[in-house]
Amino acid sequence: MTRSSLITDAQNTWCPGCGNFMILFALRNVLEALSEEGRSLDSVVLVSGIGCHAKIADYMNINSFYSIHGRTIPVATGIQLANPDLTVIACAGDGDAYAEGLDHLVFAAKRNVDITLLVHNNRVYGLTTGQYTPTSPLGFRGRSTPGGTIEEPFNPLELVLASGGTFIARESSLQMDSLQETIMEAIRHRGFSYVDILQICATYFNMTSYYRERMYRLKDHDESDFDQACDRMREWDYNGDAPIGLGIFYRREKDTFGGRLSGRKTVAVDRESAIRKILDERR
Amino acid sequence: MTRSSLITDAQNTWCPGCGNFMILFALRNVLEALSEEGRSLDSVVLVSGIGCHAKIADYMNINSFYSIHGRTIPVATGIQLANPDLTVIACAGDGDAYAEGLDHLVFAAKRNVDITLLVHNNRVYGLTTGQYTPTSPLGFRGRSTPGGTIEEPFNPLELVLASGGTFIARESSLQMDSLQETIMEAIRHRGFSYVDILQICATYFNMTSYYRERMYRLKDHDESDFDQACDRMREWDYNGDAPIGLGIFYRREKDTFGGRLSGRKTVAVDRESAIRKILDERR
Amino acid sequence: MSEHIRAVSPITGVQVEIMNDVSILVGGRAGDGINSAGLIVAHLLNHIGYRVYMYFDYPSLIKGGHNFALVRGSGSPVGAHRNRADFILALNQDSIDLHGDLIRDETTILFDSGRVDADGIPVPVSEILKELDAPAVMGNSCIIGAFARSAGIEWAVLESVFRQKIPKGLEKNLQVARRGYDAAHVTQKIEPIGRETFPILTGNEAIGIGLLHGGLDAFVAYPMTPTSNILHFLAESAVDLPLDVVHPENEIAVFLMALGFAYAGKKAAVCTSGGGFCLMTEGFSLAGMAELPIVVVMGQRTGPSTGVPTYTAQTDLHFMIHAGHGEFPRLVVAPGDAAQAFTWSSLALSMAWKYQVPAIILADKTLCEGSYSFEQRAPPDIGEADSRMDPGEYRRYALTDNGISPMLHPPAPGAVIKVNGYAHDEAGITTEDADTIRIMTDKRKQKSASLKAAVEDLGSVIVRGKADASTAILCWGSNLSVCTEVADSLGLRLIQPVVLWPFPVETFQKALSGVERLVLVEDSAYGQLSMLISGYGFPTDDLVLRYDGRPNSVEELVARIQEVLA
Amino acid sequence: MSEHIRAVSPITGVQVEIMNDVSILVGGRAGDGINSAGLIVAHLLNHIGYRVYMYFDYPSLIKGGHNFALVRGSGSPVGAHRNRADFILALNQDSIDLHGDLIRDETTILFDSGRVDADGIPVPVSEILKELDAPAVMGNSCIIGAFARSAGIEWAVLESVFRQKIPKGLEKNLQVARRGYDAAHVTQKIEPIGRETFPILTGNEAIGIGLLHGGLDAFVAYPMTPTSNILHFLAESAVDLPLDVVHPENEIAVFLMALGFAYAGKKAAVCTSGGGFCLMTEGFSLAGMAELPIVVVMGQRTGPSTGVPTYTAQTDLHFMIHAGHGEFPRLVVAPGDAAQAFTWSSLALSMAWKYQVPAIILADKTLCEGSYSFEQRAPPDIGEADSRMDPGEYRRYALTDNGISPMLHPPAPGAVIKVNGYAHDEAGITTEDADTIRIMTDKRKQKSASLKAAVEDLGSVIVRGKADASTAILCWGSNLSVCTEVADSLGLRLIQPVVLWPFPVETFQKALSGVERLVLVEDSAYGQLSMLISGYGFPTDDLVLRYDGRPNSVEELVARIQEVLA
Ligand SMILES: Cc1ncc(C[n+]2csc(CCOP(=O)(O)OP(=O)(O)O)c2C)c(N)n1
Ligand SMILES: Cc1ncc(C[n+]2csc(CCOP(=O)(O)OP(=O)(O)O)c2C)c(N)n1
Ligand code: SF4
Ligand code: SF4
Ligand SMILES: [Mg+2]
Ligand SMILES: [Mg+2]
Repeated sequence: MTRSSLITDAQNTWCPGCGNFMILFALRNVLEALSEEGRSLDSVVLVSGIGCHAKIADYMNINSFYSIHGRTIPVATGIQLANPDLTVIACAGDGDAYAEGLDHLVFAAKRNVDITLLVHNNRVYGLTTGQYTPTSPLGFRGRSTPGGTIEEPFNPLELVLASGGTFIARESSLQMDSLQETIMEAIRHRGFSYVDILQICATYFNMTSYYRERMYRLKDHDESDFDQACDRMREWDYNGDAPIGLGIFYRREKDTFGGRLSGRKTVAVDRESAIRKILDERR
Repeated sequence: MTRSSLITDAQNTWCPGCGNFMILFALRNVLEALSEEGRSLDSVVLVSGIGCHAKIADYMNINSFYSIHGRTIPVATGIQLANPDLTVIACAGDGDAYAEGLDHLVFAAKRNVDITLLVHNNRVYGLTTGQYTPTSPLGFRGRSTPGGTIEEPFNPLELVLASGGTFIARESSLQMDSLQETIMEAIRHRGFSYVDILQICATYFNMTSYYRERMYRLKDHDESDFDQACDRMREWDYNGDAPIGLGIFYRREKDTFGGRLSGRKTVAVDRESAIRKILDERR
Repeated sequence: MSEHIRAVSPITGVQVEIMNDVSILVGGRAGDGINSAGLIVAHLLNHIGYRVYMYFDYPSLIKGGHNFALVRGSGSPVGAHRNRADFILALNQDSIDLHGDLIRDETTILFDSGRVDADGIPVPVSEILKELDAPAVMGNSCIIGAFARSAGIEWAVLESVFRQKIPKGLEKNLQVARRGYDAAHVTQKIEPIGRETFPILTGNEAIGIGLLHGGLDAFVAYPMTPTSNILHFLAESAVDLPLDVVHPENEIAVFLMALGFAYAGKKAAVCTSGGGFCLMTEGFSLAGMAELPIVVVMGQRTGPSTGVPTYTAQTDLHFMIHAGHGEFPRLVVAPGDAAQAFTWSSLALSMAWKYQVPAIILADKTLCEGSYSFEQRAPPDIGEADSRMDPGEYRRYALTDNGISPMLHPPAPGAVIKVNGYAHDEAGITTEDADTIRIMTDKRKQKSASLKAAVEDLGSVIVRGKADASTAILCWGSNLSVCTEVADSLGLRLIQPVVLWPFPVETFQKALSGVERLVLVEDSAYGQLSMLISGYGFPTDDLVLRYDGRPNSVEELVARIQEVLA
Repeated sequence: MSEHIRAVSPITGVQVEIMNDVSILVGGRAGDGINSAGLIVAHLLNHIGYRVYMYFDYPSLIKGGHNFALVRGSGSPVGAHRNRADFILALNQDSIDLHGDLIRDETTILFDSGRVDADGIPVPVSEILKELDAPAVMGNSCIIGAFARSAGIEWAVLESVFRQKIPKGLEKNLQVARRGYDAAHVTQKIEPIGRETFPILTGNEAIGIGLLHGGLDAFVAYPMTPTSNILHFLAESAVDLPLDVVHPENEIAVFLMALGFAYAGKKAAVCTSGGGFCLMTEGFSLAGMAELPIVVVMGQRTGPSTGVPTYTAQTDLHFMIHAGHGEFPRLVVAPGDAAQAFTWSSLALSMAWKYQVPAIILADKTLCEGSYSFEQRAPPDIGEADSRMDPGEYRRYALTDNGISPMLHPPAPGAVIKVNGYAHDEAGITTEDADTIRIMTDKRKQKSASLKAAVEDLGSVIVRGKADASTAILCWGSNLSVCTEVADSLGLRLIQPVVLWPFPVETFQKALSGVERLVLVEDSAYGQLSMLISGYGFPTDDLVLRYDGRPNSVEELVARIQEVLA
């Protein structure tokens, strides 16, 4: 497959009006911009889980690892550790990253693994036809909860912050330009970059007007201020009625896991003599 | 097996000086007190994972479910949902609850499941001979990290708070009386009660003097104040040098998952006629 | 209908006809409601006395693409689709273009003339909707109306089916349907043949109802095709029932929560597919060691890995038999149609509890999402295990002759109930003592033997077709129906083991008596059942395997069997 | 030593003696350093020309309890312990009381007279330590010194072993040992028989070194007995090597990270035991579908569930062969001793990469934590798969004759490399098309066939013992050594398939030629290998099973084999 275009000719099967299109286009535009800057797209790898969102792996004409539900992050971590020169972008769903594979999210943040995580947070399991997720509001009537859920959502931004995240942003599939800018910033950030994207699910949870009425961009916000970040994150709890801030909530520089790991390496000796040494020590 | 004593005659195989003894005794004392108050110990169930801590299931002469590594919480959840009249106490290790099965911790807090979770946090994998855990300090030299870890610990209290926890406490195996009191409070709390117990591992991570020098009890602390709770929790990050507060950091009342679930139940119809109705609807 | 299966059996030389056989294709895009439309068509047939079966084919996407339902009606029980359509209800062009092989000269094609180009009876669906100010989703009511007319089904039948099945917007739907009815004319009359109706159930629903019948108290699941609909169905049904339905964070939590329910005395089941089952295997082994009863509904789909999520397979048999580390007794049953699904789901739950073992209901997409006319058969009563024991002396793993220990649940006054995933003594306390380890392993082995004996007693191998034929078709799971039909038409014997583990060796041996040639039909690339029975010394002569995710039609299978037997 | 194995073969009537055979028990509490003490004893023998083997027995606890090491020295290669002790080094009373069956008249018992009450040579360990102001942990140096003296091992040998093995506190340790040495007297001299030393490796270390030899770039693991020590060993070794060692949050992360490494072109392996492997099965199936090379070291222990963590078993064979949903090629090798562990670990990694399949090194606690004199044999060079392809035209799953597609890793200029766990086309794009699904399944099946052919070529079935005997012992994994010894002594044939999947049917058939009676020796309750080979039509005549977590000693196995053959 050659990269005449950044979009493959695989048939796109997202519903009309699905927010995933916006994320796909935003990512394409960012990659085009990076490519124009001179970064080779041969070094970009896209990792996805399973869900509607994950089909992006089929649609983007770049290296990709279409993995399994919930495991986007450890795959992306392995790739990044294997070759720090790669730019690793992980696209996960909210079912993926917040339910099935939540632990990996916490640990990616804890370790500050140098990957970019885009969560296509439509607050529903799309591909399995509309069940609640950890960010669905209380009372959400999905197919597994016909009487409405009985649990409040958690706030994933707060969780990532508590886990040690160094780049925490929220965007929306309704605001293409800012989405693009933030994805670009996320990719540029060295360390774990996390963007929760409020994505419209046209079929099972169309929050377009709800979001439009409440979304605002963070202003006069000091991204480096932990307490401000906390306050802003807590403003909307993914449940009640409150203004929904978009933008980068928190950003700081920190050693990456990969950096520390490779920093450990002494000058590599050759394999056979290392083995001989090990054996001799055991004589 | 009869309950002439709350301790079984299984041979105890913890190392001399292990903090687990203190937790065992504290729990025994609490249960004795509850029993004296008239609560039947037939309704108490102890659930444990796998690790040194988990041997408590063998040592306590009460109902127990000795489960598998990392899965203490979902087992305890199932038992509690099955029978809300049971008092379910889960004993987990830090490897158990913070690594292998971290996701369940977040969800127990999110759902406010009415169980009590005691984490025997020795900040090391004891039973597998001393590897680092998510709460080991940066640079910890364990058997899987002979050159020292390259990741900072996370702060489990902050994580549980961000997940929606309604009872969050920290205690130490060095302070028997307070440990007992807090466990008693935790059991009394309706909802998810979480106690992180700084437990001494005499063999692989003996922090006795470190803790003794830094521990203090929370005073003039408003348990119902979220922001105060945050501040106090952040004081010590399980890594750097700071005073280590002990006591109940946060407590609030909230509906439990089990309560909401059973609240849903209409008057139960008999099984066969319900089946007949379902079948007739499909003719 | 005019054309029947006319196959000459290579064995008996007999020509077999299936009477009153009608096949209908309903096709459109995902989102057009093809599944419901197909079901309405099935109910029309149901209400004029036919047994029905519906195969529903859809890709893994939410809107667009091409969905189709193949509805079959027959005078006798059916559970397979045919390679022909007497009627085609086309809501999209693909319903014509992709199904050329189903079209015969006499096929009546009813199509939405605004979207589809075809020869047949045009129905101006969008115009009608527009005129009646009806939403797009009512398009299928329109084409169903046209179908009813062209099949000579009385309006009253349609109206009564609509009243029962489409309570929402009923009047408008009826108006739309009537316009479709009026737009068509009778082409091939489907003769009413009776008045008795049967419930039409998917395999998933039959499993769910079977579990309820068996006494299900709790259902815990994380959604995964092809069993998600059991979760949805039970969540809907829970309101009226003493049933807890929980959808936790992932399959690991699912399984361990369910074990928690079991420990506390509640009969629990879970559902999943291959990938989700993988995550349950560690808990499965725990259930084996701790002797906790639990039922897993495991719906196979095309693998490996995510594979082809909405298509079928029978490739997980060995995985089910051996999943989980260490050796422990388990039960694996593979029902073949809705009736078996009901019976064996109920039985699986009862047996799991009687023998205190994990049980697997091994289904596949074809069974799970196929719809069947359902005839309820009461499962045999297998009784319960003895649970008497002096509480003060209670030992959860007390040694007994049959290996089954009395099981109590907390609170049991005076008893201390300890379950344990470590090797343990009778009281449930961890042990590393060589003798105790051996004795307790023998105890579990004894339980295996007790379970095996029960399975042999239960008639766990079905024989159909020509009972004395020396050539037999061997199959399991959803291949039951198509193989039965093919065996009948070719004069062959049909053998289906419903219990696959512990394998009912003696019953199977009896079923094989006189068989000289055994042909396995399976949706796999390696012939899993053949590998299994060869371990017991039963050779398979021919493998008729299919592994493109699609189930065989009757005609396809006839041709393939004839080919191997030629 | 005076007494040898004197068994009269029931087949050949020949009485066999094993010369230069010595057995030593070292026992104490957990925390006393019994493992290291045993290893030092082994090295003493190593330095006077003996091949050694050490079995280490310990419960799952950190301090206290009873640990013991059985060290065996012999003139020829050994890998099994005996049911006798020529010397006992007792640091606790249990070392005498629990091992009565090992004690003979001529057994020399050296004991810590402060802690142990026994007949033999008392060594006042605590007094000596106190006098020398040495820490308690040096107690075993003291008793080792006494042992060296009583076995007539020269002080110089001890000193040189200590210099190499105990660099920390060397002088003090030597002082302590000398006092022990002086406290004893020669009882039974172990004659030096050579000067060549061999590295003494645990099975775990041999596996680790084999992987390194095979080109390991990354090792990812979560600790679990009995393979944790591979993680520890490689973490220690990584400093000097181009090797990344990562210990993540759990086994799911382990496996998926390792697949990430593989995609990026780094040869990765993981290690675990049953419970951890369960959590990897979903990723295992992904590796099968996505055709990612990966090696899993799977150390069996007594199951099911947590079972008996520090004891042995061979109960996961079928689980390994069938783990993961769907059908896909895989490699399962079960080395029997350190030499095989090295060779086959290296080969497993090379084969995983050549055939782009997941591979399992199926070990068990006996192998993993046993120590062996290691003789390195270079694994055969199996070559690499062709990876040439025009980047612009690159398709990750391009169809080829042998089913193996050229594998590139990012960044590969101009190539777009797509791996996918869904069914996919050649380019790696998801498909639901029936033909493509079938063709790609056939491609993977073809890869299976290629792998099978390679396995048959590699001499994957070992034959030892009396090559033309008509009675054969069949075994796999760590039972190799004890069975070899027993076969030699009883004049039987020994057959060990090293590759268990794809099962080398032809090679195995050849190995069986002339065998009339086949006796399986296995650490399981059901006879897993017997179940496997019966599927290929090979019957097993007798099962000699053991399932109490303990490996058989030579004498125990001789007795049991004689019993079944009687
Ligand atoms: C282990 C496992 N469990 C369940 C599934 C079924 N499944 C596929 S996608 C999905 C949920 C998708 O939700 P989300 O991640 O939010 O993605 P979306 O479809 O909303 O983009 C599930 C449960 C699976 N593929 N694997
Ligand atoms: C799935 C699985 N992985 C690994 C293990 C091995 N294992 C047993 S206990 C343990 C760690 C225990 O650490 P922790 O939970 O902190 O308990 P502690 O021993 O420190 O009390 C591990 C990794 C296991 N039993 N199961
Ligand atoms: S179901 Fe929702 S998320 Fe999935 S494609 Fe349709 S609109 Fe998009
Ligand atoms: S290793 Fe540590 S935690 Fe385990 S028993 Fe010993 S002191 Fe306690
Ligand atoms: Mg989603
Ligand atoms: Mg710990």
